[in-house]
Amino acid sequence: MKLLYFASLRQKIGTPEEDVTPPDSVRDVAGLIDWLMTRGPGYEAAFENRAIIRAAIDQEYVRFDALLGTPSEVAFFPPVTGG
Amino acid sequence: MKLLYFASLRQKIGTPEEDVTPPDSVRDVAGLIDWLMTRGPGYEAAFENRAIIRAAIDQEYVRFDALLGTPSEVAFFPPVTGG
Amino acid sequence: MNHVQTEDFDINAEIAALTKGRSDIGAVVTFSGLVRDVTLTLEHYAGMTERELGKIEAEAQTRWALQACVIIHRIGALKPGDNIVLVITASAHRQDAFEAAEFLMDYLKTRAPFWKREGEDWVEAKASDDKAAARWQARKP
Amino acid sequence: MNHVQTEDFDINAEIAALTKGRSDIGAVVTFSGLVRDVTLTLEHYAGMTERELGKIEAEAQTRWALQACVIIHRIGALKPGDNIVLVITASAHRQDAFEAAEFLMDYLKTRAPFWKREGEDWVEAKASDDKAAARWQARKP
Repeated sequence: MKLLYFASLRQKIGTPEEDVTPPDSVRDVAGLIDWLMTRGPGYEAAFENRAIIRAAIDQEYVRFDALLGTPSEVAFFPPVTGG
Repeated sequence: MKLLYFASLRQKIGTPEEDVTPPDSVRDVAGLIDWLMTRGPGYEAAFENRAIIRAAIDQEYVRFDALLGTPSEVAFFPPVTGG
Repeated sequence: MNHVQTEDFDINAEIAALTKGRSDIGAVVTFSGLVRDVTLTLEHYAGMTERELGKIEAEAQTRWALQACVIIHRIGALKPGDNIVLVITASAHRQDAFEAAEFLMDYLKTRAPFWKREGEDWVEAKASDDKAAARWQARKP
Repeated sequence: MNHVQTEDFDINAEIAALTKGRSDIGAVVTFSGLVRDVTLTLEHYAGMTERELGKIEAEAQTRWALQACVIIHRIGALKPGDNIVLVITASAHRQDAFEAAEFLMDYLKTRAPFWKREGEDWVEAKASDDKAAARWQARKP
């Protein structure tokens, strides 16, 4: 599964993009975050405050209870600050 | 007293500007309009519908009960349509 | 800062004049009014127009935190697609710039002594413009 | 019609592109967002940005009678006074053009995946932007 990280999440995790293979028990976005947080302190720091995490599956905003399915990409990022 | 007319009022009265000497009994804008309407059918047509007449004394909007005093100019015109 | 002129205006140049050398402006709003499907002749009450535009601008300055604003209004013969009026507001924040630009247009439409003629017919004032201007009265600071 | 680009934009040229050859546009509103006293780096989620801008524009088109609109957003390194974003709306009437431009900016600020960095610090999202975007929810058509 292709994961993308932007802005402060990218900095904390240390990469803009990675391919991961989560276990079958990971069904939704919340489960994916739980699993990512077991992968090291960078991930822990990145996902510590879920209130300021936004998620997108295939470039569409999703809630954390959204099922993952078989996406082309899943992205995590902080609240946007453009404009 | 210098009078200015704009837009449809100018067309109906037939001049953009004139100097008039109203009688002493003419004290306010309403009185001036009453007196002007005695001056001919063009004036009558121009001032017929007072709801759509705007007046300005020395380039400031005034109500019809405003006293004339000794102004440099008094202007009459229809509701504005710029912008 | 306000102008009444026959020639067209240049929005880029007007914005540049307002923002040049400044770094306290975060938001610039422009409104341009254009002639639609008719041919218009614009006349105005020279002298009073400039006074009214100045008053409208001063009122906007008291109501919103504006770094700058400008009103440019054309007069004379205008054809479809031509610019008629330009309002620019500059502020630290977008809400001030947007509201002030709307206010300037609403007040200009109902107070500045311009008149449009379409062929031989004078354009009539619109009740919707009076209503738009009236909403700012309720919000007087 | 929407663009994400590193280079600056030309408001005159963008307005001309929207209005050229048309006589059904009576009102053009532009909003430019500028960098204030800091140096910024803008990054975005390429692909999702364009989709979100397209959705925001489509939503504006359903809510207001717009003849045209465009959103241009810059990315990369920007210094004080530089343009960041441009929104243009064109309509027959000014109320539609003004409201749609405000809506586009409010939605862009809260939905389009751009992030600003000031030196080493990421700019934090503002509650006032969420509040500004929320007011349009209550007015859903």
